[in-house]
Amino acid sequence: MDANLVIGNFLNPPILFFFLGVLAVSVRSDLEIPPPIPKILSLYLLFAIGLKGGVGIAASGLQLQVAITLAAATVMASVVPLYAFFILRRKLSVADAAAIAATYGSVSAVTFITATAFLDKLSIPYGGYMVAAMALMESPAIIVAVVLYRLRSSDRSGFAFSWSELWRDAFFNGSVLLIMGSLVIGILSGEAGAKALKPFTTDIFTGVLCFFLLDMGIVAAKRLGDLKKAGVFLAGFGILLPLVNATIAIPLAYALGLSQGDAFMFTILCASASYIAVPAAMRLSIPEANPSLYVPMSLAITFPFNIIAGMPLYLAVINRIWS
Amino acid sequence: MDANLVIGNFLNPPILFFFLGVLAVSVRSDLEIPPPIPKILSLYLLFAIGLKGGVGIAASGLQLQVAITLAAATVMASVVPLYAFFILRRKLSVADAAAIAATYGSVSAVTFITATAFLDKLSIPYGGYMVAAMALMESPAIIVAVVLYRLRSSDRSGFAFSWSELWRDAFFNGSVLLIMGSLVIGILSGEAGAKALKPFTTDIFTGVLCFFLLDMGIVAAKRLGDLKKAGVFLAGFGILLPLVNATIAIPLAYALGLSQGDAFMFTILCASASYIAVPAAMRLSIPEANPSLYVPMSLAITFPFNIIAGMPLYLAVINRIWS
Amino acid sequence: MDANLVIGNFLNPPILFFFLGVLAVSVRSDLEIPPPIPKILSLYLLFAIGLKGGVGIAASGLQLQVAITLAAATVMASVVPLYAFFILRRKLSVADAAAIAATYGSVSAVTFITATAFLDKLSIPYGGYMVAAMALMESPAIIVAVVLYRLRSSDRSGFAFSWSELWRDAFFNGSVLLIMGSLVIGILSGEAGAKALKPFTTDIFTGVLCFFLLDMGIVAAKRLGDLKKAGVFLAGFGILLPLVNATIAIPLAYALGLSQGDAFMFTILCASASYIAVPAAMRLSIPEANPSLYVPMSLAITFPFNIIAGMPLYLAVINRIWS
Amino acid sequence: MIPVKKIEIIIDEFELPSLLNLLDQAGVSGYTVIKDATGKGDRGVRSGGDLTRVFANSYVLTVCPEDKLDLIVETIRPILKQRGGVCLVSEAQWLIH
Amino acid sequence: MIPVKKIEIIIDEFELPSLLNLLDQAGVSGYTVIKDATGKGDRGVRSGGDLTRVFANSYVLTVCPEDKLDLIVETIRPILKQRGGVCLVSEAQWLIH
Amino acid sequence: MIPVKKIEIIIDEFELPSLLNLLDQAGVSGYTVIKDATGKGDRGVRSGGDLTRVFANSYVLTVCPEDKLDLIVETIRPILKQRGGVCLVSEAQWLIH
Ligand SMILES: Nc1ncnc2c1ncn2[C@@H]1O[C@H](COP(=O)(O)O)[C@@H](O)[C@H]1O
Ligand SMILES: Nc1ncnc2c1ncn2[C@@H]1O[C@H](COP(=O)(O)O)[C@@H](O)[C@H]1O
Ligand SMILES: Nc1ncnc2c1ncn2[C@@H]1O[C@H](COP(=O)(O)O)[C@@H](O)[C@H]1O
Ligand code: NA
Ligand code: NA
Ligand code: NA
Repeated sequence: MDANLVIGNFLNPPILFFFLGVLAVSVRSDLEIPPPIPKILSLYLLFAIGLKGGVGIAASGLQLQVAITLAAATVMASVVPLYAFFILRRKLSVADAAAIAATYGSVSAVTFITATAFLDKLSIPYGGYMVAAMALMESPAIIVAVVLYRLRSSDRSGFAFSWSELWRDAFFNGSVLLIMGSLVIGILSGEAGAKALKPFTTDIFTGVLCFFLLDMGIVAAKRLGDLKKAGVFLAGFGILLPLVNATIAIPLAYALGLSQGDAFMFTILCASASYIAVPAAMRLSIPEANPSLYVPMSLAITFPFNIIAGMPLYLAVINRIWS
Repeated sequence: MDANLVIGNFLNPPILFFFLGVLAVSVRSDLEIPPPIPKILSLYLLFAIGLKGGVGIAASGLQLQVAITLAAATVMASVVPLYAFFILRRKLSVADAAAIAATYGSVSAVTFITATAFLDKLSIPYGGYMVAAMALMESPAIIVAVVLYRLRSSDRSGFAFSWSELWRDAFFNGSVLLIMGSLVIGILSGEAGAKALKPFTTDIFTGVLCFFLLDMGIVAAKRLGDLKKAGVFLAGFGILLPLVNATIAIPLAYALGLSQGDAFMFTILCASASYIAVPAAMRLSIPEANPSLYVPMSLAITFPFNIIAGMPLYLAVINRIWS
Repeated sequence: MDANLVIGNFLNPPILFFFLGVLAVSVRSDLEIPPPIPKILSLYLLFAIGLKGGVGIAASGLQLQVAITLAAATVMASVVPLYAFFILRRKLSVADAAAIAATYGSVSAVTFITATAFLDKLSIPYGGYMVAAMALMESPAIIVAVVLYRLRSSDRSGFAFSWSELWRDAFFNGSVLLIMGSLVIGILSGEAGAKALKPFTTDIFTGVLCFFLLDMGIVAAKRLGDLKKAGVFLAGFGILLPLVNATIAIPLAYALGLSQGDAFMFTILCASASYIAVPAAMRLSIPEANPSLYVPMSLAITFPFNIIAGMPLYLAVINRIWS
Repeated sequence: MIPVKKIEIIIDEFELPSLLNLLDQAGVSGYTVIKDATGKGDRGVRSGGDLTRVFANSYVLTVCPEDKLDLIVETIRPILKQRGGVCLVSEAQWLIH
Repeated sequence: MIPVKKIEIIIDEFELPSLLNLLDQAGVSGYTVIKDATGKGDRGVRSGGDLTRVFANSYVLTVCPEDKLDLIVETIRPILKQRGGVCLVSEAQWLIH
Repeated sequence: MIPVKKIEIIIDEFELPSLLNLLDQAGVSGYTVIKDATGKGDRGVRSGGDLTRVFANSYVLTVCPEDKLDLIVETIRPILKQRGGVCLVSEAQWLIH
């Protein structure tokens, strides 16, 4: 693993602001980003990354390669929750296992975005269509996990369950709709639109990301306390499963003939875990599952692991294999 | 009507984000811009457009032409509510007719701003003093409508009515004060101020507008439901009155010798309806009027009509007449 | 005192927006920046100024001069509350005197930031390390004032007082941590980081500052009413103490061999009074003190005085002495 | 602890300044306000206010001694009558400290 | 003033639409909602929601005539049972205006 | 439904962490908090907090069985005495689900 990558990543302002947030909590500072600002920052990031992706697709066109990659992304997002579920079932109830499986099968847009900043700093290009891959990977894990839960769980107390609600929630939740919508708008509005929007979506992007990761550091550090209850098994899972997923994703990306940048983004998608869209979906579809497990796992373990250690690690492996 | 104008307008990112907001509501997505963000976005837009207008005036100076245009704008803002009131009285109570008349006599800053983005995209210039015209057109309709209401209505139950409150509210409400203030500051601070502020007021402007119109799409789509109660008469009024106003405004602008850009902005001002300043004023001065009529009419009918169909239509007519 | 400086300062957009805020309150407009936006704007300003300071330090390196200046800043922040306390004790209770002394010994980041905009407009450079001076000056006055209070006050009703809480609050409160953190991140991330962040931290800075000062004008004007109770003594104190502090700071800066820009920033730090960090600390450590005294004094008297009259005055004196 | 009357009022955010004025006139010793309430009532759904504050509610709580209740209630009744809103009165004990 | 029952419900923000639906079905004349509540209960600390709204509470107040109380309570009991939350009932007087 | 005591506290937002600590110590089963309240009382108008949170109130609701009331009230009395604020106690019925 290349030491320069690790250090370069460490000295990247967004990562440093994440640590500042963690520090703030550990010295019990009253530093905080008041709601609903973190929400709007995350909407901004989705909006900007969607538009950039769309502009990228408009510039490069859609080739067969792209279709194959998107298919592979969808498959990974459906397969990961399957094996995650059966690993988790060794220690957890059906509901909790299914909810955590959904969390890890789906993706984290902020991890993806932080990864784009990492690549940008290293001047490694990646295809705009990877944003489409991200959007496609948000939903399948939710469906798979709920199916597993409904097949395996006996306790279905009272409330009517609605598949149509679930589908709507999986495919039209705010994050998916905003990314997909911005992507399509990026494609439709082309060169002229891109130019008019660049100062907002590109120039100030890194600054907003720093601010947002400051908040993520605060939130992650606060949630870490919850994990004491969760125990070593879940904490270990939160690090090992991303590594397993990456170990599958990297050879797959190689086999599909992806460029290094695209392979890296594909890997980070498979290795990341959701903490915005999936918790909301789980709360509605698997209310028995305990959000104090799946939220801190993805937020306080997997997210920091991926942006601090995972990104340089995955890229070092990819660099070695591709060269 | 020039098909290129229509399509070009359709493919403009701000308009596309408006549709994304409508789509979000129609698929019952949970996408939303949490309060008070829409408020602050609207303050930003007023701030930016005011400064730009001021800088424009500082650059061009104030000529007689300008004074005449501002006078014409004030007259239109006072006359529109008169004929609107008598049309509306055929079906509605005095209170509701007066409140809706005020709504349509006054202007919508966001429609104006969206129109500036439309012109910018077509590289058609317009004068900074049109911002002053907008600010001048906000208040007269409020006064006219309240006078009509107080003359025609018998029911004045209890609460004391204060003319001084009304004047203050009409001329010093937040929108008017912020636009006028920014305009004056733009004039005073001149070249140097303009340069220092340009990245904030101009470069990121389109991006913020997209975000804001996303919210407008969501809000408009939600309010559309309220209109079912209002019926066909009011829905039709919300489209026909802007057309009538434009039919008066365009020849008037021609007679005044305005440039095409200025004529277009003048027309859009006359055709637009308020949904921020006027509802607040009506709630205080004509409490009997039902806000579930005048808010959705301007927000869910007239605003979308103007930015989608009205803008290309008015410009096509102006192009034909002026050439 | 140079008339050009005064007029130039007056016509600076941030100052003009401060007046617009005051105007809004005096005409009883409903113009307001809804919470928590002012909070986030202030976080942005601290973030941006911290990063800029860090980048400045990284570019210039740390010399002995810098260490001496920082030491002098810390000493001033500890000495000012001492003499302020004994002046205030002539009219006020121990608790109120101590709290106001802390307020004036500490610094106002927004005054500092407005002063940087003032220098930028005049193209006078200042050292990035002055940001570090600001951060160092936030806390000592809190400690000194609480020590004075605990030595002099007999009434210690009930609640346990915790020195460790106080230290934490003094040194790790949100403002101090964010400035210091951003400063360090600015140093660590160097040239590359600076370039990536420039559009966010520098380009849009003046615009955000205008918006923020608009809110400050509104808040200051609202708080002015509270001061009627406080009386002439406190109002006079709010103007005279900054002048006294500046009278000490300017010769000291000259003796230390500071450049004109640095001397000006040093003076404005000594002359300014806190209204974010100190009130919070006082509320916890000296609950008997009345926040309706110390908050409006710094916010509605000293802050406007400094940015309107103080800045051109201090600079005129410095210009005369240095030349 | 002393017995008091607890008055809860839900009113349009726009009417809040007038209401608080009336309460002051009626001589209440204090009140607490929570803005940003939403709700549903005779005038339909009030979904809260953002761009136009026209559909936002506020919640006001004021506590008074029993003998002041009538005066307060009669002072605020007209504004509720004309502008809509709800007023509830209940019993409580006030902790003297 | 007429005697009424005051029902206060604290529930996950996510369940709010379902709860309001149930209240409508039970025929309440109105309700008031305050979002953005936080709290602590059997399911631990609920620190409020921002990025993930999963830990946010809402406060709902609805007033009804005495004879409707049972219907309303029985309508909302199942959702509280399955999804958690708290329901309090108390006496109040409704000001007729 | 079982009879309970409803305790409502309005306190400076700054004192909220201390107050919740005290409630925990007194063994309450839970509580609900609404931040961002404003108000007026003996210490004048508290207009809410933004830049400086010094003038912001919080509203806290906690429900307890009758026999715990005294302990809770005595636990929180000193903080109200020193830092200001209001505490109200009333009767309610808790819906068991
Ligand atoms: N039965 C009720 N219970 C609780 N709150 C109510 C009730 N009826 C009305 N409200 C509240 O009072 C506001 C105004 O009511 P109204 O004037 O009847 O439209 C509504 O938006 C609700 O917030
Ligand atoms: N004893 C109590 N007093 C006041 N609020 C409570 C109490 N118990 C629970 N709550 C509220 O109800 C929410 C859900 O409670 P639970 O379902 O028990 O976790 C909590 O987060 C609190 O906001
Ligand atoms: N009579 C009252 N009714 C309702 N709330 C009150 C009352 N008195 C005080 N409060 C609330 O308690 C807060 C603190 O009161 P105090 O400590 O008396 O200044 C006030 O800001 C109000 O929000
Ligand atoms: Na994943
Ligand atoms: Na109009
Ligand atoms: Na100072």
